[in-house]
Amino acid sequence: MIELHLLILAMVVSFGFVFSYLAMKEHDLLKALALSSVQSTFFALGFYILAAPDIVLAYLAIAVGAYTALVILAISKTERFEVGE
Amino acid sequence: MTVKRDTAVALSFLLAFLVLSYAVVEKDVMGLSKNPLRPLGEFYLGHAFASGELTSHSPEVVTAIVWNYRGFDTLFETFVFFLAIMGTLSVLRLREGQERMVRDMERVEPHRHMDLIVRVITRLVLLMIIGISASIALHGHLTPGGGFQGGSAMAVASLLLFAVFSKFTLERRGLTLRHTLGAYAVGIAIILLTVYAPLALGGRFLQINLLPGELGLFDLDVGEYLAVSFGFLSVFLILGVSEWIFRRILRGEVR
Amino acid sequence: MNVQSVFYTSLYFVAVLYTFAFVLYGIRAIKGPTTADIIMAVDCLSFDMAAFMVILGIYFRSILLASGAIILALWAYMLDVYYTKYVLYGEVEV
Amino acid sequence: MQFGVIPVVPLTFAFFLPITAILAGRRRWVINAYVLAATSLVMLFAAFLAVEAYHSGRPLVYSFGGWIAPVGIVFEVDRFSALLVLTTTVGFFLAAIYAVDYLSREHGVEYFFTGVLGLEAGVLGAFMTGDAFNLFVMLEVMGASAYSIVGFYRHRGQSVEGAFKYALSGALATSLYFLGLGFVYSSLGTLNMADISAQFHGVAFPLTVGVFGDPKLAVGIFFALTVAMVLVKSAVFPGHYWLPDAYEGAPVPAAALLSGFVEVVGIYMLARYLFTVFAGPPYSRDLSLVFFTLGTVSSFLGAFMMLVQRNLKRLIAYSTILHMGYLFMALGVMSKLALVAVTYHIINHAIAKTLLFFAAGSYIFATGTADIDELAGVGRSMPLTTAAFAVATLSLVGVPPLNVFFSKMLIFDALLQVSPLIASVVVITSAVAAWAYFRAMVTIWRGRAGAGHGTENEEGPVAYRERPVFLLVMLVLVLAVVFIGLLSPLLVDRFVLPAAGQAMNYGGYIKAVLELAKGVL
Amino acid sequence: MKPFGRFSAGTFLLVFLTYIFYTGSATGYDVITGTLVALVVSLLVGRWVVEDDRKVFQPRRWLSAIIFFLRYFVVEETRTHVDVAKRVFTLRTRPGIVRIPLDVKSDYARVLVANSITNTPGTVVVDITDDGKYLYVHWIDVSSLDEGEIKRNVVSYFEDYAGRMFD
Amino acid sequence: MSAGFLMFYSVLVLFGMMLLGIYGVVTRSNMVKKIIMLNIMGDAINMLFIIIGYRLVYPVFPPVYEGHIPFDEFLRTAVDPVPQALVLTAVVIGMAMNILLSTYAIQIYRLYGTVDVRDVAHLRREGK
Repeated sequence: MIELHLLILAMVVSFGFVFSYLAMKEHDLLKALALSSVQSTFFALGFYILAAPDIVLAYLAIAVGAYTALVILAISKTERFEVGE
Repeated sequence: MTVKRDTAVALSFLLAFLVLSYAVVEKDVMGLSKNPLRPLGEFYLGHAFASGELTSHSPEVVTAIVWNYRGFDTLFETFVFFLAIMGTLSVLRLREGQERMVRDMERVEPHRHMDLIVRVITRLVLLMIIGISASIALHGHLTPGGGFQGGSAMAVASLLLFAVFSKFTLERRGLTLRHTLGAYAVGIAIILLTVYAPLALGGRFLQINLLPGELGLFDLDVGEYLAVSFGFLSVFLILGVSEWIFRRILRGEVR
Repeated sequence: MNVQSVFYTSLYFVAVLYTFAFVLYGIRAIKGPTTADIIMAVDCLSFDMAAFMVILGIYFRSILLASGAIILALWAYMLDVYYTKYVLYGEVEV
Repeated sequence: MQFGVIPVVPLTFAFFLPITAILAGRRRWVINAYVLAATSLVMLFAAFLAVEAYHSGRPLVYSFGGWIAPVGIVFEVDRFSALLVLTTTVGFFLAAIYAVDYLSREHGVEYFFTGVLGLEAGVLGAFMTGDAFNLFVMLEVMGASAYSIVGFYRHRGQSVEGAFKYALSGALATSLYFLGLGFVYSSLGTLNMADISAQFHGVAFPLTVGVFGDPKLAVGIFFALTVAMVLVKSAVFPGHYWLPDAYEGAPVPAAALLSGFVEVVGIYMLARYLFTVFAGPPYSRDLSLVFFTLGTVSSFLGAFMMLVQRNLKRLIAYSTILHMGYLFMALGVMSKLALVAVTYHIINHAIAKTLLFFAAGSYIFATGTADIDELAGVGRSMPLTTAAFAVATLSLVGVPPLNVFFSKMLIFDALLQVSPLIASVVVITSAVAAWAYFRAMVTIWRGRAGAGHGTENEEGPVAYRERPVFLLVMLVLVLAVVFIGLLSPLLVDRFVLPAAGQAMNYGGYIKAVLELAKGVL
Repeated sequence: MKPFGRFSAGTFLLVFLTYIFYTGSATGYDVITGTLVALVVSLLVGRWVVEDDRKVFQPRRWLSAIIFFLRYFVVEETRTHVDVAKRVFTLRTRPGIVRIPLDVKSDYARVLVANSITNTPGTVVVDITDDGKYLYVHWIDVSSLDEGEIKRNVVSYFEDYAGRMFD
Repeated sequence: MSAGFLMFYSVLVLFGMMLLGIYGVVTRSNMVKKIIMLNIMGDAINMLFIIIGYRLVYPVFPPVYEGHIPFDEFLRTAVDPVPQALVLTAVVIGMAMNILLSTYAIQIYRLYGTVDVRDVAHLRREGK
């Protein structure tokens, strides 16, 4: 039965990896931030699966809420597109 | 040239990955294959709320560890947060005259409210967030949650307020950086009083078990809640100053 | 074969459906030609994640963890507001 | 004595500084008095602590909240820690006096002093703590305050950019240390240093019994990650890139504190882990090799980069890299002599480097520039400052009666145990550094101001005033440099050798906690 | 400033209920802390959310709310879902944007109408004018351009009940 | 699919993600992007920590005692609370660093007009 938990965990980390890779490759910072907040949402599910409700509460408020808002603020005050190599 | 450098970096990272995976999978360096409960964790689980000498009066073991058993870490973690906020304020600080300039320039700025639907819904949502965040913070020692979680939830409420109405809604009502810093200091004063109080009672620093019942944990949660929510609020108050205003001020100052 | 076991078996299928939905949202989030598409996908994904959390909470019979779902829904709302305001006005506060 | 409160005192003062500043309004003296009171109070406590640590034969243990290790967090102070704590508090007190005067023209100093007090709390905590995770928190405290004081001149691009670079590297590095702690906790099941040592050496400790997985490999990975962290935090070769930029942007008192006390925390950590916790860690030969290589490279880099600098602050910054390289090399020897050398050099380097920074700061304060060419000729109108500058440079180069000479000699001796080739690095790089200092010194003292430069106007050379506060602080430090130099054999025998001896004795380190733990658990 | 002038019983009730609901228990501790929190919040922002307290405590309004939501979720949602599903298979769509004037006065009523329209499939509110008098609705089947007809088809009974609940 | 296999798979993916984060911080030149990648790295490390505290038993409970199960069963099935407490501290610290770093990025843009580290280094060398 514990396999179900671990299966969801494996799914979560796989999605997280894919989305963080895409976030790294993306040159539009707003899109990169959106992709990384998808990763954050998946990780929140991961913490939830791993039986850590305290972390879920803190992590959601930070990673989905305050951090995203902060970086959007930073993007809006700086530039939106990353200059390529 | 840059491609070559990137390749070298990538290769060294691959090497690091291989070493780590060899250690974890082949040598089982973390003991993950069975993943037993470490004895320290067992101690905390067994004693956090059981009656007796080593109790912490809290069925929420994580909060018990965070504020009682390893409270010193958390005190300094609060301090890190404080220092980061002060660093931010230090970078964005304004002189007395400049504050007045900012206020004058902001008077001509448009207020970008979002439309009616969002405004109305946000009012209700804000009240719910405040209720929920207070619940998270004040129940930190009974159910999952705690001061920091509640405080950051409250910070999200203030962020929402800033985005949907403008930040002037607060400033028009007389809330300035002075007030938020004052409230922050009140929160911190609660925390520090609680952690220093055992010294007066003849105990060790941070020995909040000497205080009656759950009072210590409750106090610390409330203090942290106030501190974190007003800390975030101070930062966002000053980060919200418009870009052109700040540039004009800086241009006057760069020598 | 009582009602309860039928209920729990059906939850399995629900979980599979949700995973499928996540994949679809993910594809939209990756491909989305405009920023609005991506924001929409992230928004839907977050709210679905909240629902998924509640379902898992029923499955694991733990009301404790469901509180995260409420919070996630609220924060996803805030996320939308921020993205939208940036896309609309180019500035967030003021 | 409740000595665990020592790092909490600056913390408490720092917490209420912003609100005090708001209440004080324009009365600048309130902030100044507040800061000086805080630092002198801490200095007083640290003196008591040092006396107590030297009188007691074993490490002192303070358990927070009455929770003994491994349940709670303990402070474990032996003579090694106490010595560094005392030096740090004195240094911070002097720097606070200097900074009060140095920043008297700036606004927003309350934020700067919040950072300074935070830095003090972090450094003291890192020196005193006996808990590996608490060390991580202390590193972050130190980091956060250091970044904020580096970026104090918010209208100068170089300052903010240096702070950003520093903050990013620091955050990355401490994350690596956090990961390393994961390996330690998962395989040894504890976070307390004494307990880790007990598990590693097979001493029975109450509560935490047994290891999981492969502890030897786990400790190896932990060391790899910790060394990676220290490379960045202490600015040793591959991780040194942020340091010159950060120091160039920072206000001079902040740069002095960073150079003298913050950089060495990484070295202290490694010394603690190498010599006390894992006395003779696994893979120690490989570790030594790493230390020698990186230390050598970074000393050469620091010395040669000093030659080409045109900015006084950057020159001193590279000198810091040079000295961190020495300390790193000495760590690789892993003998008692090496630990003595490291301890003594940390103290001496801190004193001499602080003096050097303060002297340079006086020039910068007077002229408003840090460019050596533009400073040409300033030295003549500020003779006392120039004398202090000369003493500091001579000491750092290693001229016999002054203090750094003796610690360099100890490092040389320690390295000689391994190979004369490695020992010669110290001599060569010192000579190169001497040349760099000499050139800067000559330009500042005898140099002719070029056309359009700040030190000369139509009527001839500008006469700069020397500020009495600066002179007072520098006088104290000059006296320290000279007297520590003269009394070196005595000081090493009386204070440093016992400290090193106690730090090498892991049995005593474990026993101090173990006895208390047995009583409670 | 008179803080007690800002107190609002409606806000108090809302915050208190949220608090108790989220906590999941109603012991003495919860009630005391919940009351305190709700008191502080309603003293700070009371009038901002609830303008007229008397409206909150009128059973007539609550009754109409219950009837509205029952009818909405049972009848209306089913009807429109079936309708849109049919359209999906037969591809009989005439999409377009129409403007609808609103008769209700209070903000909450307007938002309720707008959200109800969006939540039923086939119609999406695209914009609302700043004074809240007109809605712009994207409608999947623009069958007529007569204002009364549109209003009957899209807004149906929402406005009626919204008026009864909030005005 | 055994439990151990899935566990190792997750841990390895997280290691990969951590290294990806470091790679991003090192190679991307935009400061805001660096901050985003730093967060990804921190998330991966936090998740690794939580996995250390996880138990391979069923059913598994969070470390909160609600009184609906006997105490010894709770001890048998609850996860390790220590890593969670540590991660909580690390999450807070990570947020503090985010605030600081984004403020610096904004200020750098105000002063230099760019947040690209190469351009900033270039402008700095010109002595601005």
